[in-house]
Amino acid sequence: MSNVLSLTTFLPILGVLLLLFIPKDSKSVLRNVTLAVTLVNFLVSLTILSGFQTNAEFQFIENMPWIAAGPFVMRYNIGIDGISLWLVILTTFIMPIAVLSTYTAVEEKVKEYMICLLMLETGMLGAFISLDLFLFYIFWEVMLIPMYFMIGIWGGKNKIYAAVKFFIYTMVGSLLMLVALIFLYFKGMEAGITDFGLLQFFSLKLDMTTQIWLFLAFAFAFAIKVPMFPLHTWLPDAHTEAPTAGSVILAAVLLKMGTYGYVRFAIPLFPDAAHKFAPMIATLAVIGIIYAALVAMVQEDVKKLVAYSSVAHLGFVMLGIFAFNVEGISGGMLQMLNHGISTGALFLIVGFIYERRHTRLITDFGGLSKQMPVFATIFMIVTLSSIGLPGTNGFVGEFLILIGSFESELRWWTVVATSGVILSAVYMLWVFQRVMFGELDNPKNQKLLDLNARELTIMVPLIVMIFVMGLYPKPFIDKMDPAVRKLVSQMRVAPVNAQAIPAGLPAGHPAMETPAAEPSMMPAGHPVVAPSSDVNTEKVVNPHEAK
Amino acid sequence: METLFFVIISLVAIISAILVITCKNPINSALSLIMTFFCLATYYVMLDAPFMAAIQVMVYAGAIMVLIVFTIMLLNIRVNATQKHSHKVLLGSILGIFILINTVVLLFKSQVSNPVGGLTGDLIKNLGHSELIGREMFTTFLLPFEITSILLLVAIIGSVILAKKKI
Amino acid sequence: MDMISIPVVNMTPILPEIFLSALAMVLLLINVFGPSGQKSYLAYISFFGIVATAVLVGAGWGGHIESFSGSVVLDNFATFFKMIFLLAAGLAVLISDQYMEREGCNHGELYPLILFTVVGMMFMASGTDLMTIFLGLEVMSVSLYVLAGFNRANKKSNEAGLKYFLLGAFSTGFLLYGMALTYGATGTTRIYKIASVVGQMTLPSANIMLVAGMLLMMTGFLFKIAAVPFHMWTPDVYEGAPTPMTAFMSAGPKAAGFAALLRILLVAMPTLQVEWSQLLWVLAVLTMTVGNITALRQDNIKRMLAYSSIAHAGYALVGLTAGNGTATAGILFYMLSYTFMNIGAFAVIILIAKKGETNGNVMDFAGLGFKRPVLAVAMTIFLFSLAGMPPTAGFIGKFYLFSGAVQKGYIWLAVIGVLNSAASVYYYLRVMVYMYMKEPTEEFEWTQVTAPVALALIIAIAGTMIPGIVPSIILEYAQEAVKLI
Amino acid sequence: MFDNVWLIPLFPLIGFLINGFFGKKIKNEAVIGGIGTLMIFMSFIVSCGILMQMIGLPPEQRVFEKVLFPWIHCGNFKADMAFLVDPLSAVMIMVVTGVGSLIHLYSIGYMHGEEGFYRFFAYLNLFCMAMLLLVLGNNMLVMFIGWEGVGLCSYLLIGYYFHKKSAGDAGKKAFVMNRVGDFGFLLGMFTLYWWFGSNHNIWTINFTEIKAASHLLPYGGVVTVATLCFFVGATGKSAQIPLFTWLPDAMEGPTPVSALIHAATMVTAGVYMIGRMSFVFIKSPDTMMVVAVVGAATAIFAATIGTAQNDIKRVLAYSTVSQLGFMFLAMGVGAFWAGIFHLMTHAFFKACMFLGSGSVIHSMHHALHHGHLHDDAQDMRNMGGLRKVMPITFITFFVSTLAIAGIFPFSGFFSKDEILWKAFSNPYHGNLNIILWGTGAIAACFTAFYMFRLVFMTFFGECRINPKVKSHLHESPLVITIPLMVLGALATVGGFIGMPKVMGALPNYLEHWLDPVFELANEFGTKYAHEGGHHSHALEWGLMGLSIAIAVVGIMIALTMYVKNTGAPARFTATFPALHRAVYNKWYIDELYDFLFVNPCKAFGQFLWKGFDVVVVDGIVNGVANVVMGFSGIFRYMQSGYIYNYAFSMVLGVVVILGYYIFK
Amino acid sequence: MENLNGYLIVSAILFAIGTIGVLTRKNAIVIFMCIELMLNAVNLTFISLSRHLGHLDGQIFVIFIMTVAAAEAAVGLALMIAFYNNKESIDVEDVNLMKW
Repeated sequence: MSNVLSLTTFLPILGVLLLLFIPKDSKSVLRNVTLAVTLVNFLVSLTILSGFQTNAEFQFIENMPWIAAGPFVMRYNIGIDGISLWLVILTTFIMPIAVLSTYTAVEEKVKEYMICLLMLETGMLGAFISLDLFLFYIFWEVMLIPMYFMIGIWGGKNKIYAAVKFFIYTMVGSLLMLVALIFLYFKGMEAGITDFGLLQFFSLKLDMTTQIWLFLAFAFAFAIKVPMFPLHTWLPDAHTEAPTAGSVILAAVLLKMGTYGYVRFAIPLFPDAAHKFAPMIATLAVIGIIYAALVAMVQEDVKKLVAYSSVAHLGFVMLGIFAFNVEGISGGMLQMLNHGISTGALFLIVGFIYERRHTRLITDFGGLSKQMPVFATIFMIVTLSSIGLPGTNGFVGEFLILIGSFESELRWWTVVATSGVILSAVYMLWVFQRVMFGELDNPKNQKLLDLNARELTIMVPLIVMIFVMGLYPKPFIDKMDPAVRKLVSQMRVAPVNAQAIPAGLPAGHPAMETPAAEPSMMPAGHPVVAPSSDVNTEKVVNPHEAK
Repeated sequence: METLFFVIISLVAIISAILVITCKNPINSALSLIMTFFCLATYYVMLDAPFMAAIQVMVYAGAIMVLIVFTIMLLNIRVNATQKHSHKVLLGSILGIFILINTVVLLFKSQVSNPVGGLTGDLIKNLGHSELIGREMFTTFLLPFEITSILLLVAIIGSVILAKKKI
Repeated sequence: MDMISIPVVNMTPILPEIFLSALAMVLLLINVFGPSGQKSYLAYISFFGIVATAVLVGAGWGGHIESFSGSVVLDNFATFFKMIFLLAAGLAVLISDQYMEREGCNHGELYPLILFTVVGMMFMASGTDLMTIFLGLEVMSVSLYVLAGFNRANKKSNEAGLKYFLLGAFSTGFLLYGMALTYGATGTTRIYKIASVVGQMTLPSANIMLVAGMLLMMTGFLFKIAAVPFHMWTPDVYEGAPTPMTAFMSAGPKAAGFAALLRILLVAMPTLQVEWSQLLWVLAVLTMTVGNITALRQDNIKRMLAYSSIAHAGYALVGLTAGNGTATAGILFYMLSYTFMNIGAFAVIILIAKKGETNGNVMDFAGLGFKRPVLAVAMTIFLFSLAGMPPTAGFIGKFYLFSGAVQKGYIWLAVIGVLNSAASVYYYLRVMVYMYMKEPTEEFEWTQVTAPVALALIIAIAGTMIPGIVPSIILEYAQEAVKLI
Repeated sequence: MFDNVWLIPLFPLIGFLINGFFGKKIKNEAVIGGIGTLMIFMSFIVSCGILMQMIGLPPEQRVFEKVLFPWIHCGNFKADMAFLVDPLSAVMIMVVTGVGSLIHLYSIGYMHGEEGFYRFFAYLNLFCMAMLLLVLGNNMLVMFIGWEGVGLCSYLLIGYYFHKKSAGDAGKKAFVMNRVGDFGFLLGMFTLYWWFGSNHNIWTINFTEIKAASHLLPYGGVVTVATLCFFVGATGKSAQIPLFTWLPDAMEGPTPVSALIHAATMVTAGVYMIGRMSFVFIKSPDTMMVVAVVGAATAIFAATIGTAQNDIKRVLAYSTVSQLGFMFLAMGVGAFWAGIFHLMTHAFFKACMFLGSGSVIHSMHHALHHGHLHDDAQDMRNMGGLRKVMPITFITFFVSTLAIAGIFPFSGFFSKDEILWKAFSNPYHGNLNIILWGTGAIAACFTAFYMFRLVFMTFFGECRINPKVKSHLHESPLVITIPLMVLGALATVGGFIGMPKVMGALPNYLEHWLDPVFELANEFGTKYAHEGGHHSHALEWGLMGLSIAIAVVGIMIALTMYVKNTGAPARFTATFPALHRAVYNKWYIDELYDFLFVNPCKAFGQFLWKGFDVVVVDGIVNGVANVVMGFSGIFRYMQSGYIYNYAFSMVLGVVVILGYYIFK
Repeated sequence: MENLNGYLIVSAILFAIGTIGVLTRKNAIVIFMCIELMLNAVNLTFISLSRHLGHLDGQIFVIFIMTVAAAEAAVGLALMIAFYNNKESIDVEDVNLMKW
């Protein structure tokens, strides 16, 4: 089982090969096979979970030579730690649900759709497990393709605009990241780094200017993906146009790429710059929270509303991450999972009513509770999870984020962000009220059927997870804790800038206990610690240009 | 004496070159061009390259220009009406003058390499220009020479393909 | 008066050229004396001839032989490029037959001309004398003029040939003037000698004659690779020329131009890098930007790919600007992968187009994705590769090109490059939008895919995907090839 | 018994699960209602057991913590799912489960035949569970689960008649306003947590741990910030100024809900929370003052509105707001135990009144329904003279009214009087005391007035209901009246456990009982207490008498206006039309909020979406694309197709390049 | 050879005139003649340089240039004839099917 990670990642591709041999017209076979593949994949990923040792090290490492040409050495270097573990599980968990949701939603071009879904899964998993920067980049980009097709082919009215916008928006960011990646590699090479392995770069000391530029490039790419205000406008379009399964995956997993990117790459690689920009990013995150909430409040399309709520939620995640402490980051990580579950569920819910009524305008609904009590209950629970009611998963993450960021220098940001709690209640409950409550006066709504068995099957795991993670988040936190602690220690390289003591608080007592300032400005090209021993270097490349 | 001769030839060459681009009738242009070629042949003689002068006359004035004139006749092209695009002429001329300025300034600024070969006027007179050329061509420059054969073959095939009435 | 004794020369370096020329001549004869009518067999013969030549070329890998008193050299660099030319020619031959048959101009002379073009390009890549390079260039150009205008009955083809010819000849004038100046400044036309002369100059950039010569020579080659502002012919000629020839032209001569440029700039004038990299920096930016931006609004897909080809020249120029090992290997790799993906894309276009070069608009691809999924997937792969998406060869190529620039410190150049690349995605996506996201406008006409085209497509897909996933197999050779420069 | 404390919230949870999942299948109302009631009653029994055990222990051993399972452990932060049993929570669980059981029982009758009967009981059980979590939580976070949980249940129950738009709106309003409070609660929690953690490395939100470390807290400063935040939380939950407007709207819910949630339990959570953290609040004199002032202001403000309402439940709602104001006043003047005392007595009499009004409404509704009339069953103008047809309801209601009016010896007298006395005599607020007391006293007067107005309009005088259906009015069934009777009894005698010392008839059980909880607060309080606090017994007696007199005055006015001289209200209205309109329209507070917050938010949201998102952000994005496309057009037309133009471009290139190198 | 510059300048002038001709004339054949003029200018440069350097390579180059010119003339004129057959014109303004 040493290569179970590879197996998880590439099993969907095998599924694609399988699908190729199934005739186009046997739709149910196609669907069932895809479901089976994703389910099997989920089971396989559970073996990862069970085999995962709770420590800060990367596990299930596979490290093989891949490309070695010119100054570059790229390796097939994968592994997971507590941070990526849950995202991998989230991905494999969401996929069967997404597949199941397409059974009646997608009637045309089923085969192609399923192929897209499976390819997407590989792309996402690959990005989460890559420990090689180059490999990560490849998966990061590859993900775009199936998503693009999903939005563009099976999307709504304005699908092409949305698909192209999604693709190019993301592409612009990631290409700048590519340049930064290359630059980083050469910087690393000067310091004796031998390949694109992420772990080596963690010990690389860069001077401030370099860090700032590189951080900006990485942060930009990830910010687009997150998406952070003001780079978020692709998201509502993409979500509104995408088919349900697409929206679910986009919200549940794809957006996590951005935040994961910060946690895994942008911050630990450039801790000083991250610290420097923390107030700025936190500001954007907070603006995003409030802004998206306000905009969501006045939406007329349910799906767009949920899309904007995603922006707000991910604002919380970003705030937590940039708190740079265990609580904030754990909260951010949990919130990623929570958002995956609850927003995924919200999109499924929107999908259910869309399938029934072929409209998503809030004004077309009203009083559905009467006709669809089960649906109403589920919608309610998911809504509550989304607004972070204690006892549901949404709360744990949000709370940890807030408390974490309150502990850090981002105190005033937290105060503003906390008010997002109010706004989220406003827009979510308002939409719930307008859709589910009131008179059932639209004759078209009076014949709606409640959820069927398949739809229930889709929702039950999500509902269960909402409560499990809300009431007993310990296993989730425990598994990621060592990795988060390690991350925090990586960030602590820089002196904490303790300027943001709220003026309203007494100045008499010592404010934040700032860790002893370490010299952050290392001289350029400062030699780096030798590459860690777990990376077996097969080919030592002369760091200097062979010319 | 020689300088004067050079100046006269230059004037003729330049004037006829200007005529090439100003004559309305292509035939006249062609004839002016032949005139320029002759002037160039004269230069070659002055530059101790009689063989080059000979093939200049034979190949250029003789073969290529005959071909061109023949084509002009064959196509029986009407004399152009007035040039419609005067701005085109103006811009083109300005640009050409810029080219000229560039090149002249360039030439005045440039350092030509010192003589590298032992070729002198005397040597040429003694051995004969053709022989020297031939010797070089068939030893050092054997490969380019061979390539020209392919080039000519291609040209033949090409013109056949393109211009033959029925293939 | 003693006899001229023709020296004993080592023929090894030019064996492939000899073989190809001979093959071409044999084909000419067969064409005349062989069975008339169906000419497909000529395509097969030339394809196998090309394969055989490729074997011959491949056998020369690793050697370094100068011959013909320094006119030509056999080195890995030349070998690599020769492979690219052969590949381009091979694919072009494979996709020609069906097209030419449809357009009614399947003249037997086509194949010899393609082969002669390859011979010319080979001399450009292996020549170490300005004369050899120049003559190689001319053999290539003259053949291409003919090939561009090959479809005589078609007005567009005609115009393309004429345009290409007039502008090509015009650019030759500048090229030659540059060579003349270089000759004047260094006293020789031999690349290696130029290198040593230039190397001995204390301040080569002060000699404006040398610099101007270099610049004018570059002008000539930049014309061939379609760099701004010498690119204007490209869209028109690409649009007008018979599609297989467009495919060939976009890959082969571009690579040949880069081969010559690399050889001249990096071998003969490395000490002038300060000068030429400045120019190339600007030109690379212009080329990428103009190419990409203009392509955004093209409806004719051949024309669009022509602008895209300009943009790609720009990317390669980024690598040339950097001029270091990484970037030059990147250029080699990129040229190879560009050959695969671009000819592949043109192959699909051939299959979609109808007689008389109609049905060549982006809109005509509507609904292709589900009517002809295999073709559409192939096209998708090529387009993504052109757009530089992983895991295709196009991505790896760009990665190395931009890496070279970054390594050399041209970070902004790389940034502009990637932004361009992002913009380019739009028009590649546009094709895919039509293929997958729009319904066909009219009844779809099924074109049979003949065996050679299918083979070409398979080769192209393999050549696009495999180096994208395991690029080392090509990159190692590219790396070797540029070491000897 | 302490160890089984977890059973208390568990039973209602079980009830919720059973009714929630299977209620629809069970269908039998008796079973559903029985399960619901039984479950909360079981909790009541367990609570009684705990109380008994606690009574048997010496005061210093009356604190017990039960950790169920670790909940959120992350970094420094630790929060367990754990319960705290101490005298305060013991009182609260008794109130919650006791009153809760009665109201459940009542609901079986009241909700008879309603669609979604099972849903109602499920929600009610869920509410009880949440409320019990709130009072039992040993740390702020468990309390916060309950805190939000009760808010949720309140939302669900207010919106029970979801087909009515007003119900949905009211539910949402309640939830959102509660959330505003939660915002404060969270910030308060963060501030305390952060301050302890960063200054003393005590990372905790556990009440007992904070209590143990509370001597480290400074006076004022950060404590003021934290406590003010907490107080914002309390105002949201307990409907104080400025967040009180949701409570009257919340009357959209079924009446038992109003009784349980919006009178007896949930709305008192804010008071409880301040009581729970008295040792923190007392350290900030400023906060204490704010609490007292807000409490007093709310008391009188809501009372004024209560005088002009015609909806029977709305009157009660404003009365609740007003009474909650009294409780906060008590908290604010440091009379924590008195606040809790009033909380308890209020739970009895207000629940009784709500249930009584429910009984009336039930009867009215029944009658109106019978006659197919669409008159408002809750409008007092349709009632009158009901004492004859509904004697039990009338008696219990009247008793409770006497209690709320503060007539000796009913329970409200003791608690209210204690509060007013403390407001007058507390050592904290100096000269403000007299104002606080005066406000409270006037509010008490208003209370007596509008409550008796209610009683008179409902139960006395002529019956104003449509005569057609008059005969259909009748007393409610036993299942409804039994809870009324129990609560009425409690409202009558409940005050004796907190008899003031000066009366001396009984020891002040409640104060002693709560002493261990508030001891520390009182200890801290002395640190900044002003001179004073030594008031003579005579003064106390005098004030006591005065307050009764005030209540009597209020009753008399009501009697005059609504029984004796029924034209008086109309004349009054005619004399002061503006005043009446303002009071009748609740001082236009809702409109003010709409104007200040709701509409600007929506407008701003619209602007951000249509103006900023679409125009600016997307405008920039698409603008870049358009500019590029524009260039594309330009570049495209440069490609003219003419050879000489192409040649021109080449030559131009050459000229520029050469020129640059030559002339540079 | 002291007169080298004279030759070079004459050839530069001829080159420029050729360029102007290409840019200004419309008749394809005339344009081609102008190109020939440019090539000849280059030839003059080569030969004068070759004389100056005392080195025959330049002259050899000129021979090849002449060959190329001949080959180009053949192909170019053939193209023009083909074009003429289609369009009855060799005016470059009529070469306008493809643009933008």
